[in-house]
Amino acid sequence: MSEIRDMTGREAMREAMSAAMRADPRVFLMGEDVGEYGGCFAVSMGMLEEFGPERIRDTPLSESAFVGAGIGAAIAGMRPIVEIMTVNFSLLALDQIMNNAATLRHMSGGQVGVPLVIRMTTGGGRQLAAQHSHSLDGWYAHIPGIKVVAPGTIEDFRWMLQRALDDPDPVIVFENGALYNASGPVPDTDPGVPLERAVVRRPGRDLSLVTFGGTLPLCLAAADELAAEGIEAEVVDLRSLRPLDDATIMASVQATHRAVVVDEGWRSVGISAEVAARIMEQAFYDLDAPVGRVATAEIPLPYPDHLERAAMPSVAKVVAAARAAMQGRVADPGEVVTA
Amino acid sequence: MSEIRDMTGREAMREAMSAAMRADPRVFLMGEDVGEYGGCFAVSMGMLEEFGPERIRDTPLSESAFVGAGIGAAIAGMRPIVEIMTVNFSLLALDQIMNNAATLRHMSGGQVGVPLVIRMTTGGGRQLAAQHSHSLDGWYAHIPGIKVVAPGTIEDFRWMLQRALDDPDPVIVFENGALYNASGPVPDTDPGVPLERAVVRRPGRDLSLVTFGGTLPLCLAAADELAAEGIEAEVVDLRSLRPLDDATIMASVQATHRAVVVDEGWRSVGISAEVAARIMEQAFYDLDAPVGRVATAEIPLPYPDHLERAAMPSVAKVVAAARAAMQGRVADPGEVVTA
Amino acid sequence: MNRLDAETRRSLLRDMIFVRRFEERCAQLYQQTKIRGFLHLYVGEEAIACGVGHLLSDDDAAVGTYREHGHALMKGVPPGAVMAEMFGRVDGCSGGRGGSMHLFDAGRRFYGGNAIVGGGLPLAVGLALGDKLAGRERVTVCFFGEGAVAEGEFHESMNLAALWQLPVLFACENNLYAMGTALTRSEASTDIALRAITYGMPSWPTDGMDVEEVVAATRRALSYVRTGAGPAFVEYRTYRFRAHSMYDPERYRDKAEVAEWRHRDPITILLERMVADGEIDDADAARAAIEAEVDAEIDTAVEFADASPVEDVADLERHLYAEAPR
Amino acid sequence: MNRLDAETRRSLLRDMIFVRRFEERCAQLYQQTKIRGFLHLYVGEEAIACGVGHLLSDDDAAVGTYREHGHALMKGVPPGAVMAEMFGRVDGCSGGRGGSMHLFDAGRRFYGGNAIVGGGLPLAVGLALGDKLAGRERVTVCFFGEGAVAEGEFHESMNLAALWQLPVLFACENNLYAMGTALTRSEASTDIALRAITYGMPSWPTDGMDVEEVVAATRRALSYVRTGAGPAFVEYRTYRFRAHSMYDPERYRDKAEVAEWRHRDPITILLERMVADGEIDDADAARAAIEAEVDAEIDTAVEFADASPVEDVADLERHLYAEAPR
Ligand SMILES: Cc1ncc(C[n+]2csc(CCOP(=O)(O)OP(=O)(O)O)c2C)c(N)n1
Ligand SMILES: Cc1ncc(C[n+]2csc(CCOP(=O)(O)OP(=O)(O)O)c2C)c(N)n1
Ligand SMILES: [Mg+2]
Ligand SMILES: [Mg+2]
Repeated sequence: MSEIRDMTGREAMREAMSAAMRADPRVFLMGEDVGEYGGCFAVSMGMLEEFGPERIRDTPLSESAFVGAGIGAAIAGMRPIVEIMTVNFSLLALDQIMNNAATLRHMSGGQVGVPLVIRMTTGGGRQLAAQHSHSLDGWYAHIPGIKVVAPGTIEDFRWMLQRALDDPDPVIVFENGALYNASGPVPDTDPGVPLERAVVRRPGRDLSLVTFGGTLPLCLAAADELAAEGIEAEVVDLRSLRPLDDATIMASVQATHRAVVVDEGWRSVGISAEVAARIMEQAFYDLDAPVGRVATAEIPLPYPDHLERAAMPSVAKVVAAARAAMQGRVADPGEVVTA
Repeated sequence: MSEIRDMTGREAMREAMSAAMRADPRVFLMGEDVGEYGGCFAVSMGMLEEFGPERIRDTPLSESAFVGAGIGAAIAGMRPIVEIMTVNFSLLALDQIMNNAATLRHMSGGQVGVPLVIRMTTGGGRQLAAQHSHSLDGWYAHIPGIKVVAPGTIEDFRWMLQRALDDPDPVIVFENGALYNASGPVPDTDPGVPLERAVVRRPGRDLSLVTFGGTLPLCLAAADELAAEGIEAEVVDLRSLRPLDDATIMASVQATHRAVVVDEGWRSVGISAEVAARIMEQAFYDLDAPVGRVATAEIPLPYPDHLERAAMPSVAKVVAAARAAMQGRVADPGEVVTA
Repeated sequence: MNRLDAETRRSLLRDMIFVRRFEERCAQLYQQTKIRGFLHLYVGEEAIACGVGHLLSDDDAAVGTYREHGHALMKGVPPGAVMAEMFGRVDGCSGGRGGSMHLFDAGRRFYGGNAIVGGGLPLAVGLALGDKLAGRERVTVCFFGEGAVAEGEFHESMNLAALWQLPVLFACENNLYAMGTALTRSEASTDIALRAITYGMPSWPTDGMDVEEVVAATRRALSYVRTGAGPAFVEYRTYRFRAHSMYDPERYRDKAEVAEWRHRDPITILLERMVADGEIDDADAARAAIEAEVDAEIDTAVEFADASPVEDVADLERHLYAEAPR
Repeated sequence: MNRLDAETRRSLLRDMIFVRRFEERCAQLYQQTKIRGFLHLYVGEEAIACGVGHLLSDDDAAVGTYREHGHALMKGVPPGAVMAEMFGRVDGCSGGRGGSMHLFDAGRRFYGGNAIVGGGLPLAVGLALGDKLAGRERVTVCFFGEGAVAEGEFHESMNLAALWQLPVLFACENNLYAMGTALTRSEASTDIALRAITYGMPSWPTDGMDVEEVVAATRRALSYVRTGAGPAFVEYRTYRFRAHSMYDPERYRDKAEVAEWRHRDPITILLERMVADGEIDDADAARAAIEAEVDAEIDTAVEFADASPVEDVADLERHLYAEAPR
């Protein structure tokens, strides 16, 4: 039987990386300040000491070149984990991600695979303002040829990485910064959930809250609050944003007939739109209400705490959106902004 | 009374730029090969001769720096038109677009506006393969702080640019390459359609085809075919992808009760998802069918003509999707791939 | 020897002490959770902002980094507005929206406050291009750390400015570390001033701990830029005495190294030189007097910030696009 | 004088004529609409691919540009597979999915075919990093045009390779133009070989029209790289005789300039030297004989391409992700 330990997201990811590196000499970690500094968010603290500077490889501030170098090294047979300190800086590497990592297999007719894992910290909520608070997880899911995953539980922080490393194609792992300090139970042995599978984290009959990553804890809290009002929300953790696990989403919606999608990214042309569109396409006649969306206000995130909180998804906003769904409507902006 | 002349998209855009430069000394054009070469797609041919190398400014291959330079020059009081040769290369400039152009006004508390126009050629269909055929128009619409427009008629090629230049905020203009050689009627005087307004290009009572840019001609052709079957499709040209003109979209859908969104971009997390999600949010109870989507297959575009055509939206696919909508369902992938 | 007159020295000394005390107050206020988010202090590097700022006119523009309190103050942004910004209040120089990393003052031509390493460089090139096209004789100073030199945007911006002969002063604050990454571990070739020359612009390495050297090198560079011949580059060799940000455990450098650099404190260096030259009698007393004076000003700034209201949540979506005047 | 023996010369001569005739056939086939999309010809620059290719072993890797037919052929990709690729057929070296700009042959370690200017550079750095980490002694050659030097990715890649002492040969094909932009209008400082030195790697400017010079400089550079000391840089000074692509009206350069460079045709230069050295009696006859030989091979390649089927539309979504072997 697998033992269960409590640990933080930070510890879980560190354990995942360390275990992978011990098991496979092809795996190495590369990124800004992953070594001497111990990782910007202390995730790789101590790994330099165990694995040395060749495998815990500090890079200069050259996002495009070191992501491209990860692609090349993957092609050459390694299994690189490239850390982009935060998603905000990944825009500098987007050419390499979209034009090389995502396309090489296709345009070479299947010859050149890129078994690369890119990890990025994502999310807001720490008063880091407009250039340091992006949540582009779902936006990246637009790009065919890569896979995009986002752990929302500490168990997934511990066990998803190995699935990503086992994948023959590029996988981007979005780690919500708020979860590094969160803690949760982690089984000692791999629970073996496939990379691309969504998981129902809480069953419920009245409506489906579909979410992932940093907003999963918030949806679970909202479900508790709703339960107190007699509304039983089912919480679906997407885990994988590309591909999306349509089957799990639709099974939930077909049972509950109502859904609210919760995402920390900006609303328009984000993952919440895609989930909503798919529910309409695949479960239209099952719906008793339009699919609601709770996302971040469409502004660069402001610095002051009260404004940042007002801009981001919250338990109150999810509850308001869920109540509206129970009434067969979507919450209007007023309801969710002031919620 | 305004006279009407026929011209190509290329000529229309050249006239638009030239007229703006004659009228306002602050306007200048900058980009790769806009001058001596005459423009990669011959759009700016002859402009160097009229305006000289200071105002028709060839740049080195430095997408990030010259887009950033456009941002700076706009702040310093100029009205730059920056041309990124094609959207495929714009990924190299995305940091400047998202982290500077789109955020400066907000993070400076309203002080620093960026009256910049960025033009990019977009779209596939010319066998240019995986790295030269992106259609990211709708994906860019995710970014708050910029505006995104995409002319679909020659009239808009001629008259939209001035609206963009008049705007105090950054506007990205996506020009579908297929429209440079297309021709159409253009009035001699500004028709004065607001930048952010969608326009019904063909009225119809049975269903709404919502589209923009390169797929507008294709939807109009599909509407003709559908009319022959007795299905009257209304064609809504979005024109602006950020902001979206919800009022015009909803007015159409509330009248027709059915909609298909047609977009040359990849389907997942694209503009077609957003339009579908908004229709659900704002017109759910008016719908007699789920909103359908016709988009490009989710692969980097392949080189061979027959595969590229199979991957992209076509009249036949739009017709198939429209027929399905009339039957209260969405077309299944088989129907639209082989269509 | 690049010696300045007594009056100028006194003014630079005061400026440096002002920035130092302001930063130390920021650190305290961070502990008190009055300031939040990322806070990057400039302690040890004051000679650069003060020396460069001394030579800029109101018309000149400056672009800073996320370690830009000194840049902003020396460009004339009022201390109260800077402090209120870090408090996230409406009277902040960015209306409270930006915080420590995004100080702006368009009227004083201070254009950020940029938290993307290297992200300010293309912007500075553009500001200078705008000036050149409009026929205005102004200079744009762009501050950046030596860490930014590895970024592609650095390279593109250097080339563009040189190619187009734009009036930019590239001011590289080489404090030897980019977070925890020593320059020797990020650059194949660590002589930054030398490398700048290959873009065809004049370039000077300078002792960034000696404000008189800073002024001399900057004056030379600015006078070149003001001729319209093109950009210039100055590498200011400096050191940050404190951690990278408030979260940094500083595992990557020796305490001994820090201590050694602290002996080269730019304030002490100038103060001691003024004593040696008979311009000041008692260094401690002089310093204490200036500190008392600037502390009072800083108190006023803190009070101003504290009294400023927070923005109404109803205004959340403001400043995304231009609005009609209200 | 960097003279090669008669046998090597003969082989290089044949290679260059092969590439030349192959390209000229491509132009014809483009007119016949057998080849579509963008087609960039290498005519005039053959000495580079042939000279470099001559020195590479099967284990070495190469990364090309969108003007890469010569690179691919010299890395050993079969002409029939290259031609079939441009025809968009299943027997193409990329299964028909890539076309002219995306030739691949993983077995022969030819990694594209990259249509983003500068986009292949980080990839090459990574291939070399992979080799180094795995303890394999191989070299990666990265070809790119002088236009790529302005891109940030160039700068980042040069620094990374030098900093980490990776076995990369940076092969810059300086043909003086990037589409219509002359080097003098894109670089503040046009001595590219000199600039490469500032990344701390050895660098040689070379006459790219003289295949013997190409071999000599490349040999020197490769032997340095093979010591494990780090990357090296060679700037091959060359010229493209034809338009940038099939769409280019060539308004940006003088016919006289083109004509002048055509006098320095790498094939003629070698041929004349072989006559002078008594290795060939009659230049025209020798050339005609080789051309006849290679034309026959090219005919076979075209026939092979023409006979190859197109891919089934039902397979449209293949090759997006790895698939189980079928
Ligand atoms: C593009 C980008 N990558 C990474 C970061 C995270 N980061 C913030 S400051 C910093 C170090 C920068 O060092 P340097 O340029 O030398 O300036 P200093 O902090 O020493 O003043 C890093 C890596 C960032 N802000 N932007
Ligand atoms: C990032 C990027 N920007 C622009 C282009 C369009 N483009 C294709 S080739 C080319 C010129 C490149 O010149 P150079 O690197 O000198 O190579 P050459 O064509 O001369 O061999 C340009 C601008 C591109 N493919 N990629
Ligand atoms: Mg530094
Ligand atoms: Mg060239």
